[in-house]
Amino acid sequence: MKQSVYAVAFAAMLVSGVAVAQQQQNAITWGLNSEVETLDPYATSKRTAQLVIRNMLENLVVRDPATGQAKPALATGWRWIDPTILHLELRRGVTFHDGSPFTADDVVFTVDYIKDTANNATFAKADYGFIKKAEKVDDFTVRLLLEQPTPSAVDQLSQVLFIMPKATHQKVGARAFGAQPVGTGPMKVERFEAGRSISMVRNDKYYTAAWGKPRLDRITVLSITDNQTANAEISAGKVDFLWNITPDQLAQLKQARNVETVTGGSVAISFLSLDAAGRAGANPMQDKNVRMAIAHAVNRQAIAKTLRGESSEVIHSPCNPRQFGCIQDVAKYDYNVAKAKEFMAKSSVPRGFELKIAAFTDSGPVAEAIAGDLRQLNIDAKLDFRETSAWIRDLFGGKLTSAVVPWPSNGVYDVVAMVPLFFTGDQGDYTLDPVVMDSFKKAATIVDEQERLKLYKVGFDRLAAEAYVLPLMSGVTHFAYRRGLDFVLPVDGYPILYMAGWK
Amino acid sequence: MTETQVTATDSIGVRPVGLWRRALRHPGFVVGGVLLLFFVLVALGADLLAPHDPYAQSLVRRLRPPVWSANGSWTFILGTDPFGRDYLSRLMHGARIALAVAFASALLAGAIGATLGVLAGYFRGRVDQVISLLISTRLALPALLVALAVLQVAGSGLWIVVLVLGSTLWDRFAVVMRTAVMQVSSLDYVMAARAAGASHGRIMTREVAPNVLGHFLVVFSYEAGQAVLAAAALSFLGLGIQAPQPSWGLMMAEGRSWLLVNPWLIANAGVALMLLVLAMNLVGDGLRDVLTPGERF
Amino acid sequence: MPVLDVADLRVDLRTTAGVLRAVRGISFSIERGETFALVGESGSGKSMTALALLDLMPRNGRRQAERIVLDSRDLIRLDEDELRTVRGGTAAMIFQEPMTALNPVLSIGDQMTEGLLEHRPGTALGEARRRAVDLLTRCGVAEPERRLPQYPHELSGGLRQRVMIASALMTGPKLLIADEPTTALDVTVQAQILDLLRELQRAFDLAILFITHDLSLVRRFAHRIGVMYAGEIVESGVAEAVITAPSHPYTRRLIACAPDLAAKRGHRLGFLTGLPPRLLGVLDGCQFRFRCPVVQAACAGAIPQQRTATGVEYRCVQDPQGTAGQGVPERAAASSPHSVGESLLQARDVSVSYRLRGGLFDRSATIQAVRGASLTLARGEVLGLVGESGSGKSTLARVILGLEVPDEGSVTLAGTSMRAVDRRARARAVQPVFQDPYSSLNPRHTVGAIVRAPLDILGLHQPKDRARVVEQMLDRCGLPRHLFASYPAQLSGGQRQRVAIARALVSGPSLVVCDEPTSALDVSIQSQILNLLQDLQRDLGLTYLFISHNLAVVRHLADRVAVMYRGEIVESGDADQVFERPEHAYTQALLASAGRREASG
Amino acid sequence: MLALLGRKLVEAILVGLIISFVTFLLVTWTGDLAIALGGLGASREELQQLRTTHGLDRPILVQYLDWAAKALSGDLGRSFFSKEDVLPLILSRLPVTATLAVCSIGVGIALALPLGILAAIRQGRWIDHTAQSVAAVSQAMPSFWSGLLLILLFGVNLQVLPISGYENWASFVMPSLALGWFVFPILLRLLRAGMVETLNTDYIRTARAKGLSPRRIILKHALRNAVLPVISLAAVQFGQLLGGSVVIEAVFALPGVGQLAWNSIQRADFPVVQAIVLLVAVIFVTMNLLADLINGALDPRIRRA
Repeated sequence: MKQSVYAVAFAAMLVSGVAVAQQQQNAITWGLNSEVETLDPYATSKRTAQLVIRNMLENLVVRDPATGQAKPALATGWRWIDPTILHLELRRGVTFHDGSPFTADDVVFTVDYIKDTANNATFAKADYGFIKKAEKVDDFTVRLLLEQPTPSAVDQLSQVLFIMPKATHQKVGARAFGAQPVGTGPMKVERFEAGRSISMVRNDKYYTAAWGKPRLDRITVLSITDNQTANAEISAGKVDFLWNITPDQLAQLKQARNVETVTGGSVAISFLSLDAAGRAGANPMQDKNVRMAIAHAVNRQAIAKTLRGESSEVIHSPCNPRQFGCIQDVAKYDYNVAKAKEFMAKSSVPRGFELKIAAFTDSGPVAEAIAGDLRQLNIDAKLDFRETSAWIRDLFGGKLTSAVVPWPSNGVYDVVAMVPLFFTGDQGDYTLDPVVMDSFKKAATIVDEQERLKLYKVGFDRLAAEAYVLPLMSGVTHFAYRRGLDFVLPVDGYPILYMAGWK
Repeated sequence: MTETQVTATDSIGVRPVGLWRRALRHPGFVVGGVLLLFFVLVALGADLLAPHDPYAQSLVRRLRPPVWSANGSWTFILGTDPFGRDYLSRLMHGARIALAVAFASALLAGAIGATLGVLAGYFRGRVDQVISLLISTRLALPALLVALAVLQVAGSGLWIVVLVLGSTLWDRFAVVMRTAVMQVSSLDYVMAARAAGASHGRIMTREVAPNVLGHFLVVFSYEAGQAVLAAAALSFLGLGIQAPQPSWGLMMAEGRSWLLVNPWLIANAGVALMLLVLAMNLVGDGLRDVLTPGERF
Repeated sequence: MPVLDVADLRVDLRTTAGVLRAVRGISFSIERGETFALVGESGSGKSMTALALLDLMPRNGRRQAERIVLDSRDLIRLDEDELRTVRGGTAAMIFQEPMTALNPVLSIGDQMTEGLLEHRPGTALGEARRRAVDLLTRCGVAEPERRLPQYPHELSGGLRQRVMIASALMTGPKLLIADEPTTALDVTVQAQILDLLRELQRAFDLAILFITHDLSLVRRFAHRIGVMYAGEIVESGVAEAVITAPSHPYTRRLIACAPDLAAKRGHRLGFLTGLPPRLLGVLDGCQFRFRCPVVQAACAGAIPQQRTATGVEYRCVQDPQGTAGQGVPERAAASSPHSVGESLLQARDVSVSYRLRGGLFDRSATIQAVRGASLTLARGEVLGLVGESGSGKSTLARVILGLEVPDEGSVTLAGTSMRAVDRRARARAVQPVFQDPYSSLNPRHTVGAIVRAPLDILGLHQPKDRARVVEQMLDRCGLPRHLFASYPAQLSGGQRQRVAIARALVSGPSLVVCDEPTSALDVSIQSQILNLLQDLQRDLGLTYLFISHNLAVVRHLADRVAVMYRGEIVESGDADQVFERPEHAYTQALLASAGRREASG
Repeated sequence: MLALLGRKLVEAILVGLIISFVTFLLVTWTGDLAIALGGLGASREELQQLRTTHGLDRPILVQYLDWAAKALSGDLGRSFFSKEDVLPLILSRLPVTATLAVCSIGVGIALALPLGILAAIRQGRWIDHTAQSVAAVSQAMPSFWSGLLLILLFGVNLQVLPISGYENWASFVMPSLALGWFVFPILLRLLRAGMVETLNTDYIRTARAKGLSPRRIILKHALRNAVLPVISLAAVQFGQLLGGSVVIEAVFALPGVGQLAWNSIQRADFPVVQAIVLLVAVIFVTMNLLADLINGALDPRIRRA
């Protein structure tokens, strides 16, 4: 392609003058494809914002990016007292950025804050539903009382529960905290411009963690929501790091000198949610034949490879094969338009209908491709592209007849991180099938792995047999960064920038 | 009016050269008219003329370059888009959407604006004050923002776009019609009709309306162009007409991710859009010069 | 040696329809201290001549001449830069519209001095301003120093024309070209401006080229007159001679057409048939032959020859002896006196006020257009309502037409109050004829439809008969039948006014309100319309409320006269009595001005 | 002048009131504020409680008056999203958009003024035709498209200007060109028409008859008059650009009011949208008033009226 020459030349010509400067200053700039409006982890509805906040506010445990194992962070040790009580030993001698000491009170305060509905903590249910309350045992020991046995609890604690300083938070209030958060993390906020940039400097008082000490003096996060701009900026050396880029961006950046691209795993998946329960009003999705037809009509292989990346695989159950409990050995629907048309002919709407497929950010093209495929069935499918928060609101508000749902499971290696949200009668459940609900609900309360697997099999089999949703493909995370950055590719796809440094 | 005008010549009223003949002598009008006719024909005949189904997608043949490019082929004259759909066919079907939005929005806006303008210009006084306030309010409202907000809430779709654009683009109709009607209704023939006992309805329809029709047509052609631009801007931002419908604004939005490597994705839809709006503006200019000489719009 | 000597001046205008020969080879000269007036109807080429002298024609105009010698420089041979030293230097110009001829955003002082500063670079600003003050004083402007920083909109029309004249004299020109300088002004102001011009001419020994359409005006003001028709000077000579003993058939007719302030009512005006020719392409023969009462076959082929009679020169194909007598205007046919009947309309203490620039909240600014005006009209009479612009006469007319509701007072029509009459009944009783023939007819309807509309609205006659009624009325108003299906744009001003009259009369009203019906028309057309109105009144037994600023026209037509001044009717009574023995001071001033304007010598 | 200004002021206040009420209604009707406040996890009881605490169950007029009273004291509410006070949030973005608007108008005037004058004095000649054709074409180009073309040219091919974001003056070059390019034909048409009209007036003929030089006639006599409506239009355009820069700000990732508005619209953050609409309207009305003032200062007919 002639035009691509420009891109290469463009990238090549801008020698990394800026980058050299960055390396000398021991700083990196992250071109974030999202806008961070607040640094309060309990006010933002964006996972990406939490990825940034993670540099300043710590969780109790940290997931080793290379192995995916939970490692000590603010908690140095933990044990199960019974399946619903987690006992945690806290690190001593840690101080918050403002100098106040970290104790068990801060953990209890944080949990209480989340649990107090007056505070409207985001993800209160999704992320913290499993926690009932926190109890202080002594200054450096706490117990988390859970609602029900939750085997994945420790893993989840590496992704959620950002500890806030009780005294400071109570003094300044949530809003001021969101603008100038005070945590124990390896970086502290220096300057925050909502929606535009966050600049963080090293917390020199940071303890020596299991992975070592932070190497970078400074991390800057710039919001660059436009893919092309992001590509241009990293090629020009103004930005050092891009996360979660699209396969198309990846293809373009592969030709750029001084930029390294890697593709990492992810426990994310995408599935096409269909309103089989009729929550958004009576609709053709309630007809099993229509769902079968759709399942056969979508060329998932092509979509996965083209729009997600070569390493993305088609899935048959709405879960990531890496997650515990993810049963992929279920009824499979091949791409077969003829068969799809047969189902369509048998359905209540043989002549087709109108359908809006809701999607946000990079799921947009997926939804558009699905819409394109569905037109073969005379379904007048249209992409209903929305802003992230709006999409989330409506998906969980039961308003979407059909939506492409990309679910990251918050990086948790257990189907429990997603199944309860979508298939146990909760806000995200458009299936409302008693068989599915019962088996998944039960599985979440059992500790025995074999028992759980059996129950999950029942549930996923039922999901597949009824074609309640159309599982699409596993997620892939593409990264691009300036050559010379020492960065550990995370198995879960979530970058931990404070661990990086320049070679 | 001065009582002592001596400007009126009493030479034989020269029969004005027919409007059509004057229009056809107006180069802008002719160029614009031919272009517009071309787009209308393409839009009407898109089903027959388009080489492919504009929705037929194939991810394997995505992003084929146009024919003039090194790897181009005559199968896909303007190449294919990121979903492997034929660009030319989408462009042609897109003309249909653009024209539908343009005409329907301008018609709705015209109905609202002309009604308000005629009422204000004819009745004056209180009616005029209230309507003028309404116009000022409308002008002060950032139309695009309001349109975006309404679309965000009301959802997507061609007719919603028409509704939103129609109810935001009426101001120029109202302003122009108000002034025109004020001018016309202060003329002696309106006075004569009143003196002859004609009702307001008869005066407005028989005496005033035929004389401000030209103004309406001129504004209509400008606002149709504005509607195309506004709809494209909405589509570009992802609101209004939704993929995979071949709206030009959407095509440009989609092409934006390929600006560096496939600039033609944006360029071609943009050129089509520009030509259509240009055609409408030229026709507007022509109509202005022919129907309402001496007026500024 | 004359100040200005023009020989064979021609002006062509390129139009979409072809080349328009606006001025076709005219020659004249003006001596120091002399006023030469170019008189003609619209389109005769008189204004174009004025503009052509200094090469100020519109973009599409081209001039040609054997010579235009001004103060011994031949302007035809000067380039643009040299011409600029003449414009506003040796020759100055003033125009018709004092309201628009001054730049609204520049101060009077600035506009007066800039010409002098441009022509005499080195002139100190103070000196220029002193000269401006001096000239303003001479032009009769009170408090001249106070005027300099003022802007045009702060001055009245008469004052602006004085400023224009003073401004023109700043550089001490030898020739003043005055293009209809008094036409836009009220009668009283007109007389003052003419006096001023004459005074200045004497003081500065100016040569004045005076352009006008008004024959009566030049009789006293000009030394010599050139009468223009179709781009030519058809007759010229000493003013008195041309007016009293015209030789060219056109001049004779023209003079007969003009109503005379001194003459009593009742006589018929002379008239000219037809319309002026379009001067497109190649023209041959005498261009007046289409309207000439003494036309002969030879007129089509031959070029009119220069002929001399007592005190005048004129151009005609025929021998003067042959045409003598035939051009004599028919002043004779006096109409029989009207039978004046019972009272038809009574307006009592009518007051109307307007709100200026009304917003939602301020309604303070009001102007009182009519204050307590009363008048009565008897069936079958013609009441002339005279007054200057802004006197409220048109507002009063609208009240009488029922188009405006008075704030106070009442209008009674044939015994019933106007308020109680519904709009149809009112329409059957009163109808208007307006001034502007161009805005009084809807351009989108045909003549037939326009005249028929009142019948449809009022439901008069059987629908199938209406077309016939319309035709009869149009015939009666003298509109050629082939124009019945035409649109107003295809009609001349006079024809349009005929249509407007037909529309007013088709529903058979008893009262017709004529609001300046002939003010926008040329004299030759005005006489046609006035004669038509007179005939119709007599034949149909109509009552007219005839509104005009033109005293001579009112004098010609009215039985009784009412004089309006600043919203009030200051005097009314029998026409002869008011005109001959005015009682109110304003009426006296008005008549004096008009008389002074026209009085001979 | 004072009366005129007073009337305009009254009109401006009325317009502000109407718009504030309309936007208030829009926000109230377009979404359940309680859900927006309560977030995803809120139960019915919680929502009811939120309604009571936020006064959302009171009559609409009471709510409006309450809101208006706060708005007048500068409290335009809080963002649903970032929980920040709306007014400082918007004001922090305003300089970017205002700079963009000023630069765009500047570009528009710089193009329109010489071309408009030339086109008018050479009416019907090639320069006139060229100017009008260029204007017609530029008016037909959507600003975001010209923005993208500029990016292709200056950002990608020539690499002389930053593609996006907001760092220094260079960041404003391309957006201002794109918007100015769109504004210029409107100004050009008005200026040309005004010049043509003015050049045909009696007072220009008077000036010519005075023997003034063409330069003086055009610059002193004609332009002074023809430029008056252009000033009003430029002010109106400035007001409209504040609300119309959404797309360009999106294209160039300029963190201005437009981008804030667009993001807020997308995430149904209505207090922010409402405040922006209101603010833009107020600025628009103010700019109109300002234009009237300037016109009043330049036009003696208004000044002394």
